[in-house]
Amino acid sequence: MTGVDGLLLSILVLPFAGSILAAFLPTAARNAAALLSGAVALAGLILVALLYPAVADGTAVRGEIAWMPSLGLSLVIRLDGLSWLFSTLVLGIGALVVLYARYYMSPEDPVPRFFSFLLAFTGSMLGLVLSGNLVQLAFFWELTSLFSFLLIGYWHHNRAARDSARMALLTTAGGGLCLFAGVLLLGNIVGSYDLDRVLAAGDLIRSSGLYGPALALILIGAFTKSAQFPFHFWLPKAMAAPTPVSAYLHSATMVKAGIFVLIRLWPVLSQTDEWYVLVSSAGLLTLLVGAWAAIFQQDLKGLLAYSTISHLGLITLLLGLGSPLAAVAAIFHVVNHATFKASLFMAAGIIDHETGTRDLRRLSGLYRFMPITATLAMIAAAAMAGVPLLNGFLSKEMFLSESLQRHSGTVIDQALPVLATLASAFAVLYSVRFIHQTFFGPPPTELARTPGEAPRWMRVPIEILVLACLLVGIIPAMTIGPVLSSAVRSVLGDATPSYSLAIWHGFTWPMLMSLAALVLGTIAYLRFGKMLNRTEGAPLLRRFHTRRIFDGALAFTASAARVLERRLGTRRLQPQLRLLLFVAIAAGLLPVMRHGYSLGGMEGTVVDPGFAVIWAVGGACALGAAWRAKYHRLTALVLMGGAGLVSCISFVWLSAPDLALTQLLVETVTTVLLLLGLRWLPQRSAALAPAKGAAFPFRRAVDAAIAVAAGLGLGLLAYAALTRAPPADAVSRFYMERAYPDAGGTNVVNVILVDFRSFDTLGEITVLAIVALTVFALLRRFRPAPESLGLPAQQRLQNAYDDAQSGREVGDTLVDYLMIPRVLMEWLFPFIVALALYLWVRGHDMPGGGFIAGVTMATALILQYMAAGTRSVEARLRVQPVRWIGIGLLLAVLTGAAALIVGRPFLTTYFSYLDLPLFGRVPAASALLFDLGVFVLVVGATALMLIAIAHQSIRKPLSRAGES
Amino acid sequence: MKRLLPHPLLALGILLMWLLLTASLSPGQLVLGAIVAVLGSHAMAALQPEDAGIRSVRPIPRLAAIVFADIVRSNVAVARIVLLRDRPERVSGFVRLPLDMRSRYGLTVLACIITATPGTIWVEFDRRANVLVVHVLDLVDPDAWIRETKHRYERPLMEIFG
Amino acid sequence: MTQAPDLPAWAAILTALFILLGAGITLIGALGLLRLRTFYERVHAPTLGTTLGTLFIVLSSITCFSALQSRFVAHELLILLFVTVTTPVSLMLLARSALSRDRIEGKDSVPPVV
Amino acid sequence: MAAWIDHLAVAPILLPLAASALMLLFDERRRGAKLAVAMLTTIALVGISIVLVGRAGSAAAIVYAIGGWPAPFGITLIVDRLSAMMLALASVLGLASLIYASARWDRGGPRFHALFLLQLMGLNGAFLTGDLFNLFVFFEVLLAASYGLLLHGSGRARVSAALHYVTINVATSLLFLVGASLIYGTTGTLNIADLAIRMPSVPESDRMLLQSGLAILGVAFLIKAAMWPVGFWLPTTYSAASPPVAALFAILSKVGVYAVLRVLLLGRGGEAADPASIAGQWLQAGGMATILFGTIGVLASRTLSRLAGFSLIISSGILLATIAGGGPLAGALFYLVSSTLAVGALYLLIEPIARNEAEPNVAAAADPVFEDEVVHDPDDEGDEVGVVIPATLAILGGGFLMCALLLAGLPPLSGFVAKFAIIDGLLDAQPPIGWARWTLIALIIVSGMATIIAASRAGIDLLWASERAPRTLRLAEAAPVGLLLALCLGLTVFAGPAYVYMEAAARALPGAAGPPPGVAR
Amino acid sequence: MTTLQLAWAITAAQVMLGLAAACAAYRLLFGPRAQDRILGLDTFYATAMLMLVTFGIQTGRTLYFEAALTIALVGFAGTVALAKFLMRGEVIE
Amino acid sequence: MEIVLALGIGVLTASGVWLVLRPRTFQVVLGLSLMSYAVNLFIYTMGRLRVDAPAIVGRDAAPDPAAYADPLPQALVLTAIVISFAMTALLLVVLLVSRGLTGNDHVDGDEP
Repeated sequence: MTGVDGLLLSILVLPFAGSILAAFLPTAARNAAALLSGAVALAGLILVALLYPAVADGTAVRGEIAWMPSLGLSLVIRLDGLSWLFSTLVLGIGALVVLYARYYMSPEDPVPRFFSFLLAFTGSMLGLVLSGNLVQLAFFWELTSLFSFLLIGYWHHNRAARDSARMALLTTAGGGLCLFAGVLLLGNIVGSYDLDRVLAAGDLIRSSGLYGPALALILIGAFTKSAQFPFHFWLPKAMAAPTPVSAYLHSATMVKAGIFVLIRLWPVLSQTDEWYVLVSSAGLLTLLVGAWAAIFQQDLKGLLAYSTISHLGLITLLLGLGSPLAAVAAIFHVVNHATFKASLFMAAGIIDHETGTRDLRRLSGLYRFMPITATLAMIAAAAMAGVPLLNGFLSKEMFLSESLQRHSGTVIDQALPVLATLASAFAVLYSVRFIHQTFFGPPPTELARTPGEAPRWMRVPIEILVLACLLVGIIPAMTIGPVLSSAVRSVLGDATPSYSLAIWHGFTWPMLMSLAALVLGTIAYLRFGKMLNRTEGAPLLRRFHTRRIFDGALAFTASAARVLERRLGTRRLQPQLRLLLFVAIAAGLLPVMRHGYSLGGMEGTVVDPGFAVIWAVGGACALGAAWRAKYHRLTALVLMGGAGLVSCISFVWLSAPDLALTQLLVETVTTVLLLLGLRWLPQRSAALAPAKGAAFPFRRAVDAAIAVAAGLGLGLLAYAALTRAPPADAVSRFYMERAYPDAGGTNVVNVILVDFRSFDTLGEITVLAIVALTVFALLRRFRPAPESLGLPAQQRLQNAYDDAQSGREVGDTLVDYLMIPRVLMEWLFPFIVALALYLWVRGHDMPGGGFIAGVTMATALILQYMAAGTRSVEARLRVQPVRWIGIGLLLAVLTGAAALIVGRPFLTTYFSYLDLPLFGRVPAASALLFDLGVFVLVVGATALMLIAIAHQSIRKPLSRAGES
Repeated sequence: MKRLLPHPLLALGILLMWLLLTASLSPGQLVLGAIVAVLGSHAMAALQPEDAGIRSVRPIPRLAAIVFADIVRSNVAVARIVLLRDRPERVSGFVRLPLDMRSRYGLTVLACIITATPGTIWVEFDRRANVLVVHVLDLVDPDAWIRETKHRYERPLMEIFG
Repeated sequence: MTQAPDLPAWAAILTALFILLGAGITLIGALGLLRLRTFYERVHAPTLGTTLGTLFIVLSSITCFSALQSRFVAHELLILLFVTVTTPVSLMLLARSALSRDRIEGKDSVPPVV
Repeated sequence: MAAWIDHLAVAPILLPLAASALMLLFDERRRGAKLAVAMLTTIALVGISIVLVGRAGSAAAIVYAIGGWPAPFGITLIVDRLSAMMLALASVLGLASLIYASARWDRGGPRFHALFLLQLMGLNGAFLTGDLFNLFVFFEVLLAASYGLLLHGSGRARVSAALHYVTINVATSLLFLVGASLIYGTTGTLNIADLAIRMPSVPESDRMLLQSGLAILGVAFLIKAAMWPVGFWLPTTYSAASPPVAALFAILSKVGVYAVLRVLLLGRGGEAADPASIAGQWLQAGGMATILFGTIGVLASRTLSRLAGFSLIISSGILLATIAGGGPLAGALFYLVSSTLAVGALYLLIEPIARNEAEPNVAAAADPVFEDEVVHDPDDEGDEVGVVIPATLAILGGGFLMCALLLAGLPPLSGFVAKFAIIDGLLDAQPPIGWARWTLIALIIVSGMATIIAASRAGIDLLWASERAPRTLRLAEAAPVGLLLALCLGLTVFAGPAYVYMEAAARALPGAAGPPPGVAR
Repeated sequence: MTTLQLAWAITAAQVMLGLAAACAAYRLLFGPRAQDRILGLDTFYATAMLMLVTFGIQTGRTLYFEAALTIALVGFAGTVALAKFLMRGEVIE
Repeated sequence: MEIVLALGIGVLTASGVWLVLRPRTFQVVLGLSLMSYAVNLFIYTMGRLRVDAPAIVGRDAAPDPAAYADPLPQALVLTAIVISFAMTALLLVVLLVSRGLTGNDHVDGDEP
């Protein structure tokens, strides 16, 4: 990094560093924050000044830091005449604003935050003007929007500030997104985002098919930022910001960002009809509308705001005209406007500060209270009005002379001189009104306090700025001349025209137009001045409330979005499932439609009559369950059990004994589980059903169609697959070949589960564990519906009977009911346990395995619960399912992890045959241990789920106070 | 011994089951079966069942034979009812059977016998009154049926369980 | 699907006989479910299948496997044993439940409470 | 014998599993110890994933054969750049959520820490596995854990949301099974890398079945990724979850996208003769519809949590449309990371921002009904975890602002870089750029604008305009947000190297040149 | 020769068992009351178990034995639960 | 056999889907269970049908894969059965809790 690079970088880094520093200052550290900010701004200014020699001749210096090189995106800091000029403005006026703000801000405000935002904004603005890369430009552009939002909304307890901050943000950031898109298009046309390369590719850009969209997008960005009509509405609203912010944002920085981009890209975008039409008409409209509206403002800052709009329109118009001389005028006016507008805002702030009001109608005769401020304001206002010997006059004269040129040969050329004069007259009118109503006339009567001069240091910034106005106005060539020249040359390069900066060019048309405007404006004020105080809003524009349109648009967006969200989305489950199934069916169908449905040529197996009978039963059960599930839950449950049994039988038929066993056991447990749940569900019967809506049959028809389509689809897919030969080299061949030699098991299915793909099993038992834990956690907070809190009807009747009968106690019916079954079920318990152990041990070789064994064991446990009741079982058995889950999981994991100790991959099984004395050859597979983990976990998880639900019945409701 | 092997008969049963399951008499399976049997009997002990209190085993074979014969006979009887044209005069109904036996295990076996025999089913039992309600498919003479049942099943069971 | 293990003739005949007997008895029991009139009558029907039906089929299986493996294979007896123990449990409970329901609904065909 | 670093491949799954199994052995009273174990495990996961990222970035992918069985037969774990990156993302998000939860949220119900670790395990497994069915299993693990975590704290909203969420996901899992089994039935393999090799040689007559399977599988993935019109569950579900859980869930919908990247693109690779596949066009259209729907939802959302949910939908849409349209994969990955972190941070912020009383009662549902319901936790009473920090509003505001910027794709954070990368990549095609791409670009920009509109409305209402009592914020709540946002900042500053990494990750995906790793035949 | 006859016998037995299952399913489907359905399911289970044994005979493998035994030993749990639900309105008290 | 099984899968699926689309929680649970039966069978069919060929290999010679039922789909089905069992349990509990909290058994927690 060279020295210049370092300098460039520090210009950019300084404000941000200062901002972060300021953010961490204590809330009361007013002076420290101001001092820090001022120092940063001044330091930046000095750095920029030091670099002037490098750019004086119109060339650029660059510093580059790689950022995302593969996307062609680097952080390029590029300083040339134009950016030097803008940087100086940003930093110079920034320093003055800091000084001013130190006195302006109230001690109650969290001032360090203000300065932090201000510095960050300064940095963003510098980043913008110093960008040597289009993406970087958009990047800092959005940052300025962001920080201006924070600055405008600084007094966020104030509703107006919040609203206007949001409006500014949405307008400018939205425009920023357009600009972003635009520069991306530009980059796409050029093939690089680098500014130098883009600037060198003007012809390529203008001839590209993407020129139109790119131009439009960039212009939207620039116009929103620079408050061009019709995007101007945010700017007057932004006056809710503290005055230093207005002074900064609306003179030298924020609004000039749009102008800056227009100037920056002027060489490559202008010189086309599109540019001319869009830019100059927007500028002209803004110029007139802004000036016209400014006349009718009653708020000091509002007047200045509209005047700003108008001046921005002027600059835009100049740029739109497309001639190099107009561009020079535009750049010149940027500087002039910044100086006089900043000072005017500051003066307005002082007036507000001292009188407590900004209402022109209530202000009067302040000259006698604050003569210095008044004088300064008058000079600045004169500059704004374009009075000779002031800088505003010079650039305005350039503008007027440009307006006389022919640019397009259309009617605009003829109208332009008149309109320019008219706009100038407006400017004179509002400037005169500003000064006269504020400082002259009788002393004010309705003020809360007696105004006086502002503190000495608060006036200094204004004094400096006004001095600049005067100096530039009187000796332009010696002051602004060289700077302007380097800026102009950096933009226009070889096309730089010759121009002269002088006060006096003789009695020319522009001079006459200026004079005419001055006279016209003054007369108009004298004639209509009083009337202006009585108006509310500008005539002609009054009905055109962009602000209201904006708010309305936002509100409409929100409500339209809500309507659309309801239309396009839903929060109900049924439509979601309908869509889900529909999409799935469609997805499955599309490839079939494309390739055609075909059956394979494999010869099928002969239909077994028994199998067909069984499936007739199974299908009937499934359909019956679907039919009855609404009002006859128990029936549906029983029918589903039938369907499950059928699928279990088919697994047996189709040579999958493991599946049959598993399905069977799971079936049983599921039945018990669902039955446990039934107790807590509300009674339903067809008699109580609510009336159905008109859409009801239609929805049922749709559902039926989806159901049939899904069934048909899956059935056809299955059939298509079944008629095809299986893939020749399926991986399962390996499993069958290696199961016994390598893994020591003859039941390939089980070997896959505990060895080849034991990782799946580990995941599967984890799911089981998680679900069990979730069920357990959920049921701890379970609160039944009030009507199901009591005993079921059967129990109440039976208890009542027991109670009424002499010689019986409550509960006798139950005891009698279960007496015999309980004995039998108790004695079955050890046998089922033995069976479970058997199923586990033999799993590796024959159907069985940890899961099957675990469910069997859990069933044994559940039988005990059913026979003896929860309390009785738990008094006798140590039931700790959560711990079992933990142990099982740990066992499985540790068995798998043991392989790691010897450097084998996780879950590598150890297998060999041991020759034990008594036993003979005994297989010793670590997979068995893994399966034990599965076994223990499954027992725990299954038991936990069932028991957790069962426990709900024996919980004791809290006796509530006040209830008998 | 009691603590090591709480239910020796049960353990034997489990061992037998294990051997049947594995279809092997190898020493390895014997040991494994023994382990399982001990585990199983401990599981049973944890449930703390009432003591069976078998008093005599002599009547068992005779009872078994009677039961088997009855099952075969009633199978045929029920099959006839199902298959052939049902007699219109056939009545089925509930019979109230007062019992003398009190042993839970005796009652359990009785329940199994009655229910396993086609044509009769154990429906309801009142512990305090010691009365049993049985549903009989082909009820000709309730009193005779009661007498026969008490004689054929209850007496030997009372001999066994007391 | 017509296949069967290769058995000596005596075993094959026995096996076939037993299996047909067992299945037939079971079918008769199941037919009882259709033909009998009330629930309390119907509840008797399945016991045919769980007693003699099971017995014969188990016998058939024992014959078959004993012949196949040339030794006495009897593990099927376990099935018989457990079926004999478990079927009464479910039937008993079911009958009692039905009785209770009928009583609640006041059917006069069921006996009043003791 | 494999090098130790290869064994590290299984650690992201093994470690949380073992830790949570251990936790189950201790009862609820040992909450402090459990938190410590969970925290240590999560920190270790972060460490491991960073090591794996380093390893993946410097050498060929690790192909870890579980159980020592060779690739197409056994299950393999694959640590390449992409999976390592996703691991790191998940663990970092997990760490942030866990720290946040330790402020008090972990006390909303039993077994929080175990479920939390199992959730991480499920995520890690889904990212690592190189096997289609194993992917299903890990999907189920992560879903099961997500049900548990979603229901953590109970209450009507959560239960109602969970009912929908569970139902939809169970149905989705069935679709997954149908799809995966069809693929097995036609190709005879489940190994994803092996699939890539076998798919092109599937005979023409079986193509119908194979593609049907892929399509159904795709629907399952897309439901998880919350594509319109099958993603309506997402905002409701996520906004019902407790904040740390919702933050962790931010990565859940990305699993669907990840699966699309890993598996569905195989279909494209297999369809060599048919490059502009119809499926790709559908996917692209669906992705764009999703962006649109998300945009509408963001604008319509009345609460921050729904806004965050719809932002997730937008991000899913952008990712899907970009991937399907042959857009820049590296940009999409960058965006994936950035948006996940941002939404995670946002979910963590929502509760402190919208908090009404000083200390919400995490267990608040209603009075206990049952006697055993009142579980007295000894360290539950008046126990302050962490320090209540000052300047709450500024921190909340700053955090919120950063989240909003990230989501809207505004500078200076990584959201901007991500969107730039995507749009730049979309523009970087052979001209003429099709209308689909233009639409996508427009949608991306419009969705950003909608996010600004909605976020500014919500943020201003909640942070600037509210007249609430001074808020409290604990260090344990602020720190994780800071962590996530700092990562985004880091991602911006070091966007160059990060992007280079992601470009390499994208190049290694199927469909790109060269055979995929993980199959040795 | 006997093998073929045996095969036919087994198939016939299976069909008979299938018909038995169908009878059970009739009760399962058409009730009329819940107890009838449960009875039907119980019978169905028993029939299924017997059918498994016939498979064992048919294939000459003992693989199906465990499944049959399991039905015999724990298959009744479902019926017990259903019956108890009818009687008491809940399964585990 | 193939056609019977395919029909069976179709009927199970159709019944399941119909139930899943119903408004009552219990119906949905039953529906998902039926669908999972169908899907389990479907997965199994992907190994094609084998009658009398269980996947138990002999200990002696290297087996001929064509003589056995494809074990892999069976293993997958086993995993799927377990998982769908777990999910059924969970869904059941969620619906119970939902019923308790909302007072009804509609899937949306309120009557439309």
